[in-house]
Amino acid sequence: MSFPGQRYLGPRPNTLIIAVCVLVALPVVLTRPVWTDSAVVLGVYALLGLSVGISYGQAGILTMSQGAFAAIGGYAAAILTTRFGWPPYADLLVAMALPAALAYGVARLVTRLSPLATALATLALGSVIEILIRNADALTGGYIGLAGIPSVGAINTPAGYACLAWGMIVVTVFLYENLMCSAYGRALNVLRVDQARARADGIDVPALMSAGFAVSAAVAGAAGWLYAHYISFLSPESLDTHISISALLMAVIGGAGYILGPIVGTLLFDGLTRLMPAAELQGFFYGAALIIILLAARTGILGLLAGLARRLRRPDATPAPRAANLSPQESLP
Amino acid sequence: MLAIAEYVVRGALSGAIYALLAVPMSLMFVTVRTIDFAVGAYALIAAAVCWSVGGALGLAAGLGAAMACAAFMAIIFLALKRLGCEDHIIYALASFGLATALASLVLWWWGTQAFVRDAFSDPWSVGGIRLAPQGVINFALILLLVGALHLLIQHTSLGRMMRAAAANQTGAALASIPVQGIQVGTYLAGGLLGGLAGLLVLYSAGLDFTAPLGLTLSGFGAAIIFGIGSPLRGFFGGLAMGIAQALAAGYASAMVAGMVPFLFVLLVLTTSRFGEEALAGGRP
Amino acid sequence: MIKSITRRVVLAAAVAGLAAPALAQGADRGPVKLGAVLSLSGPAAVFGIPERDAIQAVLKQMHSTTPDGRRIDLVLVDDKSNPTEAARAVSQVINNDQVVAIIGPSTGSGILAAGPIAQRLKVPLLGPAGTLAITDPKNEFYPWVFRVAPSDIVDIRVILRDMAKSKTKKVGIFYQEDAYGKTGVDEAKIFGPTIGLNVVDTVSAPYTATDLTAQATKLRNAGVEAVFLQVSISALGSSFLKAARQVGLDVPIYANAGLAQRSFAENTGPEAEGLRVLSIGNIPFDPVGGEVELAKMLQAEGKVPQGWGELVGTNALMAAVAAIDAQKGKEITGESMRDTLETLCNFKAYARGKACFAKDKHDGWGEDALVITELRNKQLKTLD
Amino acid sequence: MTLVQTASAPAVSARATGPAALAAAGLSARYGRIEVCRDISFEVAPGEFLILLGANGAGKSSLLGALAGIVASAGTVTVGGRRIDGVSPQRRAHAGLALVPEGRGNLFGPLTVDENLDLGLRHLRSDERAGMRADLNRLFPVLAERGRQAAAMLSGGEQQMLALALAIARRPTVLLLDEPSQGLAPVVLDEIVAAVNRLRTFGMALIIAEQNVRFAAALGDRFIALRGGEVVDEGHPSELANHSGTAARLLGAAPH
Repeated sequence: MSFPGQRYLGPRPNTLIIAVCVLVALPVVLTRPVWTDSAVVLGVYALLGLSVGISYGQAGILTMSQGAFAAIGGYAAAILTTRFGWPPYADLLVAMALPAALAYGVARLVTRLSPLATALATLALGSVIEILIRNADALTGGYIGLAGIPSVGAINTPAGYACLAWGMIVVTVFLYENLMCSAYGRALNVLRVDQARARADGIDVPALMSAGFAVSAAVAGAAGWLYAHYISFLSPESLDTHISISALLMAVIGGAGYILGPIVGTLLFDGLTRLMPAAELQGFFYGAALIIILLAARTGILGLLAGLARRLRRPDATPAPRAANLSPQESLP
Repeated sequence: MLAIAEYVVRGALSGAIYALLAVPMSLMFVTVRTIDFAVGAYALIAAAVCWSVGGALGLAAGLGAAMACAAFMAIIFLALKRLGCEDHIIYALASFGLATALASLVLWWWGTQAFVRDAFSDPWSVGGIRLAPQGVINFALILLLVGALHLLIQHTSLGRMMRAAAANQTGAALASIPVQGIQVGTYLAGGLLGGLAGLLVLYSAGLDFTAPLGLTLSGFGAAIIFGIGSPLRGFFGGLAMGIAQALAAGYASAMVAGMVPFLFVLLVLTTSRFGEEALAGGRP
Repeated sequence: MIKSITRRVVLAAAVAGLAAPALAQGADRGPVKLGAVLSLSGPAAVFGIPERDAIQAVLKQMHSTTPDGRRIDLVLVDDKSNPTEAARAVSQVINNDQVVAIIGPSTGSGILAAGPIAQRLKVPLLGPAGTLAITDPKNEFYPWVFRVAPSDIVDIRVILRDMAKSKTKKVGIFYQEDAYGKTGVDEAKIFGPTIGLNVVDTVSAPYTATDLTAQATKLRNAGVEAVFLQVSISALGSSFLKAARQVGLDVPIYANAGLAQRSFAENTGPEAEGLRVLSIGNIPFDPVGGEVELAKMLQAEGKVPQGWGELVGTNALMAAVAAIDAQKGKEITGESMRDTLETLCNFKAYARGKACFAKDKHDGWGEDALVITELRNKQLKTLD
Repeated sequence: MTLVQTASAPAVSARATGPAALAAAGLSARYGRIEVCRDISFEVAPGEFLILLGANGAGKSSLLGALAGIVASAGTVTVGGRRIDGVSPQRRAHAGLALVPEGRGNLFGPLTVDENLDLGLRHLRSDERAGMRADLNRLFPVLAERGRQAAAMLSGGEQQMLALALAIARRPTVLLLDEPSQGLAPVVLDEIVAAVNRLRTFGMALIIAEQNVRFAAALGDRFIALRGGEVVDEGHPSELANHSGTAARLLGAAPH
């Protein structure tokens, strides 16, 4: 959808790319235990990034509550399996449905807001959810959290989780890409570029945006489900506002409008901050890297690459303005 | 009854700090249509520098440091603009990066300690309520500042240009109003007011390296309660938030007290017409 | 300038840790690798940074060699006060660096998140946190977690008993909104009544609160005879003390060990005079025995002792050192470390009190590690 | 197509001697990578009223935006002989260009009429301001009555008057008017025509983008017609009034 070589890669280029990358990279990753562990955690972050991509990149809702949605998914999984003995995988449905329902309801209230206002509304929502989780001691274990969350059925090694995580990502990308090729996805594109025109075309704008947000929350819930089963411990700090903000940053850095942008952003930025000297100055390097990347690639790393590719093909072409960059689909021949 | 009155007074005094943080937020929102996440970090930097230097010189050094950080943010903003970035989200994210970096620098240089200083020791008693003189001074100072700012914006040529630039950026450019200059000025004002808030917190409750994001969000919450259009509304928004928090702390559970600012934000955003202009636009 | 030297030392240590080849452990007496997963940024850095400083100072003093002559390599990683990062860091130091024991993570939730990994990879954690749940025998990973500080329950009991001595009946509690604050208040509500202390009201605040006068007013209106602070963010502590003075809450105030920090004592005003603070030892102001020794080592490194973070950090280190030397001549693995730790008793550490671990006792330190101090003239003075 | 193609050469030379009030050569305008005007060249003499005629989407607004510097463009633009292409809208305004965008986009809605005018007048020397204000009050008497009202509260016609007043307050040499007839009732249009024609006393050149042919014919000295971002015709407005077929062809849509 967003790659220059799209025509040669068939109708689902992003799915193909991610599937090939995962198939090539996983066997290598699985040779080193520490890479395997990182692959699972990064998989969770990448899923959260993808959920931001769907919400912000496609539905136009700048979200800062993905961590909270993931927490809801994670707690749903934890509570259902530890307290009620649900079988593995059955809790995944609840972990996705619960945040999706909440997101749909909230979105109906916030879709008419400007992106910044939406960001603040979702930030406030995330904080309220966090406070509720902390105070529902009987259900969530309060501030201490829940330990001893069982693993997902047969999958109980890091390698198994790494395969599961990246398998989930490939499936998510596939569904995401199909969604964007559907009538629904085209309507989303129209809406993001020009809301007035979308309404003139008879698109129910709030319903469409809310549905997009609900899908994004479901993906975040799945990420939380994976997190809870893998780490086996969940506390209010596990999937908090910081995670929401990082997920947003990763998506923007990679290119929120590009299907694979959030994944690229997650891998690159996490790798970058891991290479830097840590401790007290960690935040300094993190902030500096963020500012530099925003300066260098305002439209995300994939946006930068797509711009370079365009310029290589058409040397006279000037870079497109931001509005067009957020909708890369539009610029394809 | 006296008990309620006491909570209200205390809430209003503490809300004045939110009010002070709300002012740069609403200025920023109307002139640049973005959020400067680093306002809380300017407060921290000002408090830390002032704490280290001490005395009257410390106050000046603190404000200067905060302004310098804000100037850095303004440079980032200009660089982004120069590179053709018109996306206000990117400005906000860049300011978030700056806020993270500044808090980290403070942790590195000063460690985890709290910054707190005392100017007065004996509380005043007003109508049976014991109040810290610093709180009363903060309130008076902030009231004075917000009043002056209100006059500046409503009744001077500069204020007229600011309002014009906020209302219609294209029109302002056509009328050769220095829109970019005003925007840079707004970033600097954010440093000044944020820094001042930091100094006032330093001399009242105190703060540490974890404070910035919370301060920024409180300020923003205060800024939007009564509409983001003017500093005067931000002032009353800050008071309302302080009072609501104090009453919640006094009469409700910790859970409710903690949620008050966020519920305020949610309530205002979902019920008012805030930000609706986003729907009107869209076409270039 | 001191800071920049610190940085370089840390960096050098980290680089050395990463660069050193992963030598086979065992009878060839190559270096033993220890991990340290500590909160060097985020809210828990208040304790994580002193923990790190003390561990490095002691290692330097020992020339990174145990009394028995075994070389120790330390691998230091920041857990950012975040449980996910803690779990990742623990996995990293075990898998990448083949450490045989880990000091940390610094926070209770970090240890709970990392516990299953420690269990799976068979490397023990030496947790410097008071959180009760980390050594709950019901945890599947119970065998792999050892606590190197007195638990929150022990802390609460000691400070409340001191409060009870003053014939106080009605207690109000102010706590910070996190796991430390909440578990403390819950425990106090259970234990208080057994010694005649009734918790009549509790108030709380998040880390970012800028004004606590409303909270102080509520406790004053409830007519409490004493106030107990379950707080580790020193800004909240000093802010509450100011608020209490301001609203006329003139009752004795007691604080749990969270506030036993040098910067808190030195930075609060006269309102803090007479505050009773529980502490693990008292290196910053009244060091005794091993604490004097540790304080000297820290000073030699240009560090100023901050509180008890140094003590619990070195408790973990010394437990690991003792376990290594107890396995003289044997191959040292995570499992052998765990088994040996369970047999350790009365080994050398800098904190006061007698430390013992056993199969069913993973809390090494008890009440005798604690002291009650009083804040006088910006110093915490140990009370007898 | 029988009309003369005048795509690349200057359309009409200035009638007066000396530098043109405004001259554009090889001007193109783009939104992102979409080019909306191509290679447009024309001149306007001091005091001349030029009509830019074209249907919706013909590129009129983009052309005016390109002249004023609020739409990205290539090509040269001079005002009174001085190059202004490539500089900011503010600098172009200083050079003597004033634009009243579509929908009175130069107004500041929340500000009062007086405040709007003060912003327009602030570039004059202080001793000139009172005189200019008096002139404006004479030209647009209604503005004097509504001084303390917010601009957004005025009627459409009144807003158009204010937009004009705001644009001419600083004595520009060239005034660019984008569809002044848009959304206004016929009765009000007559008032606007009268007001615009009174502007001749100021001696400024005027470029009006319009699709209302009758309205245009009542204002201009000359017209050029745009279609698909290119100049397709030029002439005198009387041709439009006399041959409604010409107008229909030019606009490619229902004529007025």
